[in-house]
Amino acid sequence: MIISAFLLALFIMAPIVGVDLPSQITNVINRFSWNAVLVLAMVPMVHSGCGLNFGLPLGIVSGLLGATLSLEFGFTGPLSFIMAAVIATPFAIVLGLGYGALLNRIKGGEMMIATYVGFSSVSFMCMMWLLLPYHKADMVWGLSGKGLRTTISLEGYYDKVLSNFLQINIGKISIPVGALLLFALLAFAMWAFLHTKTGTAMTAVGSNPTFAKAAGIKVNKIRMLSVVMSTWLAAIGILVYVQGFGFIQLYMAPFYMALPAVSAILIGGASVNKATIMNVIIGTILFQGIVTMTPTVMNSVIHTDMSEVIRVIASQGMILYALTRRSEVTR
Amino acid sequence: MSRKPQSTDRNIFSFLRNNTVPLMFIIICAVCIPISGFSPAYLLNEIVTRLGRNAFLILSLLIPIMAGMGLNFGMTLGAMAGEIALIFVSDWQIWGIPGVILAMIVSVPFSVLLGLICGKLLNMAKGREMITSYIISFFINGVYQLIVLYMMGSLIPIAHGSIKLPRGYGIRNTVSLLNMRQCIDNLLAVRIGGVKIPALTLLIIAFMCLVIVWFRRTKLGQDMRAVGQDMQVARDAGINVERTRIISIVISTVLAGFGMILYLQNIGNLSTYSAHSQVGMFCIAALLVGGASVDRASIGNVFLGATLFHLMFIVAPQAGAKITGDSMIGEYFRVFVSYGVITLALIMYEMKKRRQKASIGEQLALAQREEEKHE
Amino acid sequence: MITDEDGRQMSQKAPLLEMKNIQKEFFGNQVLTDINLILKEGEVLGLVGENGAGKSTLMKILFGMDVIRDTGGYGGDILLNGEKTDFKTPFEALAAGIGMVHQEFSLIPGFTATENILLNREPKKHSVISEVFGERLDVLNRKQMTEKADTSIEKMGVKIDGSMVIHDMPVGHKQFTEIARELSKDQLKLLILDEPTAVLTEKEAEALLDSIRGMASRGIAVIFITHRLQEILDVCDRVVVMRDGYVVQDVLSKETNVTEITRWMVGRNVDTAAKAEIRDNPDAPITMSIRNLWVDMPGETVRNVTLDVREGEILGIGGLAGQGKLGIPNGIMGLYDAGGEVILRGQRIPLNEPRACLNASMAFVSEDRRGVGLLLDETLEWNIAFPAMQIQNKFLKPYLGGLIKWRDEKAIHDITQRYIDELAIKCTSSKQKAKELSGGNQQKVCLAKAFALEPGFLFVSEPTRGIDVGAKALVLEALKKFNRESGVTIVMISSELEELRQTCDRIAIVSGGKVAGILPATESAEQFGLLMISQVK
Amino acid sequence: MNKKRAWIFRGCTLLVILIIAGVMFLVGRGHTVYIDNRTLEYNGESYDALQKVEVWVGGERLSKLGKRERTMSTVIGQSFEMKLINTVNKGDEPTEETVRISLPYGWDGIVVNVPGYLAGLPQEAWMTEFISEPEPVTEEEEEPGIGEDEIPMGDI
Repeated sequence: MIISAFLLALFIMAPIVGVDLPSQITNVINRFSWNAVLVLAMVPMVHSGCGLNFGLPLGIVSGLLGATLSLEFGFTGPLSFIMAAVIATPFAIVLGLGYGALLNRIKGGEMMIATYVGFSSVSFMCMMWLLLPYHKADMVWGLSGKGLRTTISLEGYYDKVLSNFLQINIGKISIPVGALLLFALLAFAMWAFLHTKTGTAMTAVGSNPTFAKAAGIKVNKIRMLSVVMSTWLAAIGILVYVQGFGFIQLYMAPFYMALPAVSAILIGGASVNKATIMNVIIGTILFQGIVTMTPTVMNSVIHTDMSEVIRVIASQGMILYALTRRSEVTR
Repeated sequence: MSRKPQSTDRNIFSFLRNNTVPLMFIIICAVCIPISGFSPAYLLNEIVTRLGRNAFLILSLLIPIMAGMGLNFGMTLGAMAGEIALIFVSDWQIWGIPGVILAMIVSVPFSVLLGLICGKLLNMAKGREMITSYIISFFINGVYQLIVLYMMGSLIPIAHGSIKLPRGYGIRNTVSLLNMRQCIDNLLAVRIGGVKIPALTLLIIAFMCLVIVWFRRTKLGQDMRAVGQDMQVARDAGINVERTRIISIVISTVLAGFGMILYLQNIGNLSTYSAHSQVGMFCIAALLVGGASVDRASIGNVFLGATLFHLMFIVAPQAGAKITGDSMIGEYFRVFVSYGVITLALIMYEMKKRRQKASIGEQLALAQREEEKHE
Repeated sequence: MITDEDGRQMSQKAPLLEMKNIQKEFFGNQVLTDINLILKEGEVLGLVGENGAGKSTLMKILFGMDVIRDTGGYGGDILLNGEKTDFKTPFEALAAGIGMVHQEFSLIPGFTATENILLNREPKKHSVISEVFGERLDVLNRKQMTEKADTSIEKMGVKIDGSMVIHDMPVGHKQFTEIARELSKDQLKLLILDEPTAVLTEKEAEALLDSIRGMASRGIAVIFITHRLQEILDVCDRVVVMRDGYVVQDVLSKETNVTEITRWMVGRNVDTAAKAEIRDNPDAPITMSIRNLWVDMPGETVRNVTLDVREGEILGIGGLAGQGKLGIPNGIMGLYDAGGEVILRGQRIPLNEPRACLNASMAFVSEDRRGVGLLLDETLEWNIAFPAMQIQNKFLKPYLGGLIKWRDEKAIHDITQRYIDELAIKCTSSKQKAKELSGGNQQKVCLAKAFALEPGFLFVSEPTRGIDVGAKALVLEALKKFNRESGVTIVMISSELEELRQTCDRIAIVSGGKVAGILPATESAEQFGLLMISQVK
Repeated sequence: MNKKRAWIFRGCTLLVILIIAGVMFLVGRGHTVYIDNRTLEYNGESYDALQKVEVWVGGERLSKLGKRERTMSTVIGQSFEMKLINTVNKGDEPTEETVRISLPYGWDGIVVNVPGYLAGLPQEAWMTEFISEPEPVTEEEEEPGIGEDEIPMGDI
């Protein structure tokens, strides 16, 4: 595929134009470890035929709730991360159920509505972040003493807990084994799930709902399940992201988070109704590779940074391509 | 499945259902206005200006809806075309109304080109026009950045430093349109009790409405309605469906371009990299607030929508601040509402589609019940 | 070149339409064999025949439908007013003055009758703008539109309100709107009506027949396709009976009667149909009893059906298309809205719940192979094993002490392989995607899927639809074998009477959504024919 | 409607539009005119600044220029008209005159030197282009917000 060739070219060019490759590779691996789970969250809904989950932000906000609450409750260190996950889970499940119920009532129009459900939820949470009674000094605005800050540092909490967890350093390249392990674990779980009876059913539902119905499967229940899974994964995904990133970003930050994830999985070779774990891994590497490599390389070649623009065009182009493929005519 | 339909409360119910959004908004506004404590005169003034500012843009959404292509999130494309035109014109130092007119003329080729692209892509994605046009707007936005931020001044000649980034190419975050600011609004503007009415602008809008009414009655308009309702039948009747759809998008894009120019001449400066992204979303929200749906929108919807939506827009922050003592709340609230409205409208549209299917089933089942009774 | 027989016709007046030894084959099987048809101006010709007799194919050819060319064109000549024609598209046919009213409406629901009648042929007011932007920007001339529409409605001789919007019209009026549209075309010489009365009430049908007579008197020739033979006799000058792609009769309608036509329609010289052994034991216990079943399946509505199925038999359900025979299995298996009562071996089967039916060891092979029957994008293995896995937890292997169960790929592969051999499914491997198989083999996969459930009761709907002769025999054989050897009760639905008579023990004929009667398969074809066309009140 | 005719019509429309555009270019061209009351040195001779000059544009008083003072006015179109009320020396009777200058298209900013003009010197003497020195780089010039990062918020 063009993208991978492009990336390869970047890697080759990197040393020539005097960018130090190891740090770049480290960078890519790191970003991969942050984002992979978010991309993985796409898989279940694609399988159950709900299309690409543009509603990812819904899961993300529930993740952020967990992230902030666990701080609020004064957990610290690795424990705070685990607690964050634990707290996030119920939110994710509840929201997921609601979201799933909604999607079941609007079969066919999922993607558009998902997008706007995501947006609404984010903008709704914007108000919540201000209104909810948070008190932790290092989270709320200094002067007013209430309302969460737009970015919250995770120093002393779970900043990089996973990344540093048995991190390996080969020369200049350092690998955040912990984060990768978690992803591997989740990915494997997903893969295993898709091999179970229910998982099989899910694929069938995605592939031909009427067939599934005729085979006595409760289509709506399966779809619901897939949505909940997706939402929960999104929640965990954002937690992994923030721990790697080191800061929690609130308010409008999660707004467009769905789009990179979507285009990542599509770049990985998935389509609107087929996606595999492999797509996730490849896609994330390629996407993050481009994101990290282009600016540096670009900068050193022509001394201007067009990377942002190129990224936008490339990623949106991918989504567009997937949406307009002849084969993808909606049932 | 086969409930007997209770016609009377059905009607009331359906009325409520079909007008949920406007009613909701009337309530919101009714609550917020007193709290916000704005003077009626002020509000009226604001509304009139904003109506003049946005109505044209919103009107540009009507035609694709007529052609059954849903809410044209691709109107952003038109907006971009308009902006590009304005950048050029302000670089050529063409001021005042001539500037506006020239900008409109210049914008057309861009709009048409973008419209064609958009239309073609949408024909490839029948049944999911909206999400596609939505992504298209992002994609083209990227291209727009590329052109405006990197090519203008380097490849495309831009003479005046005042609009260029100091690095020598690319356009600044904001381009001042001071020299054509409100030139149209102020011409023939009349003041009634402290309320300034931009007569000319309103006239233009009125004219636009007439054009749309006229368009509905043309062959093309008829074809579009046909295509919008049933592509297959239209095709069987020999209407060139693809072409018709593309045309509808092109028209919409061009109008959006004009709308954007009018909008910006009122604002008086162009925030190069964000103006369009906002416009698309807000216009669609406004239209929906007016009680339009994905498959049905009238000129009435446009004005009702613009009024209600902007009323909310003005009072929400104040009200929010008054209630919670935090001005941001209101800001976020109105954003939330805008998205909420679109979401709601989309949901109701999809559910309506499915309800129609169901109701067909109901009727049949009912008929059979009758049958069985007879035996 | 004019052959002498042409010459003879020249001597009179060249007939409006003449079709000379028309041939057509779909994927190797002959559906039309030298059809000859002559139609004069103002003549009404009734075209009758069972489903699949080739009526609609013939009309498609005449009307220049794309399907014909896509499937390799046709043989023979079509002459209009004596000169040879070959329409590339329906539009050419329309231009030449041939109009067709299809079974399914092609009307814009939100438009008024007038708008629909003149769709894309609206009279326009010319304006300057259109000079620039093309004619499409001419304003419609509403007044003239109404006039035109009204005249054509009046031509039809039936009163319908031109300003009425289609979707709040009674179905009959929609039908008339369609006809009015054809009539509004000034060049119209020949009008094809494909089962126009199927959806009409008695009164409406009467009105329609009148209007047909009206048209004829105006010199418009009409080809009238219907299953209601009485109508044919009432309105047509001539009747053409088709069967298996041949014209078997072409007589003046005044010289024949319903029973005769029926015999021509279904009647085969009995010895061709190789009679398989038929078991009819009336004392066998009732397995399934259906009471007052109604099913809301679009186009196949079932009304108040009551039916008993005996243990171990093969019950056939026949009837003409759209009469509701397909609705019965689909309704019982919960794929479409249904009401009534179904009792299997003494226990009541809840309707609208596919799972319940399957749990009660019923299985269903749908007529809609690609839509319902198969996972087109998945492997044969999946297709065959899936229901068994979901319903009966077969092909699952426990891991971690039964903590999680995974697909047992091996078992799945084995079972698939078994059926591939048994049913001689032609495929590259059991991993091949279902969509890549031919119709016949897909059908076999559907059967295998059902067999894999090892059901006690099997519905098979249109098992031979659209598959070639060889596969047909195989499929039917497999069914018979399955029934005779493992004693499974089978209900087989098919629109081909002959295959029912070969395979089944008893045959129920459905007409107008009701059971018109049940006869042993040994009964003569005429009897079934009569049931098929009987109007059950 | 035959194609040829249609194309002719379209051609005409296009032409008309282009013409309009052209006209707009002319009538819409904006200039900034700076009116100077400075002593002008022109090949050897010097023309002293006036005691006082009142500049009227479009019927309203723009400003009152003392020696070495400058005022500016923006104008749309190719000609600029102003009324000057001059007081050459202290105590003189103010003389009034209306000035009509056609402006060179290419120049954005145009400096008109009143003394020079009044002395009836050739145009190039009293009319010079005003080149605005590039104003210092302000700090707001970071890379503009891009693509996905700008969220539709705030007012319209």
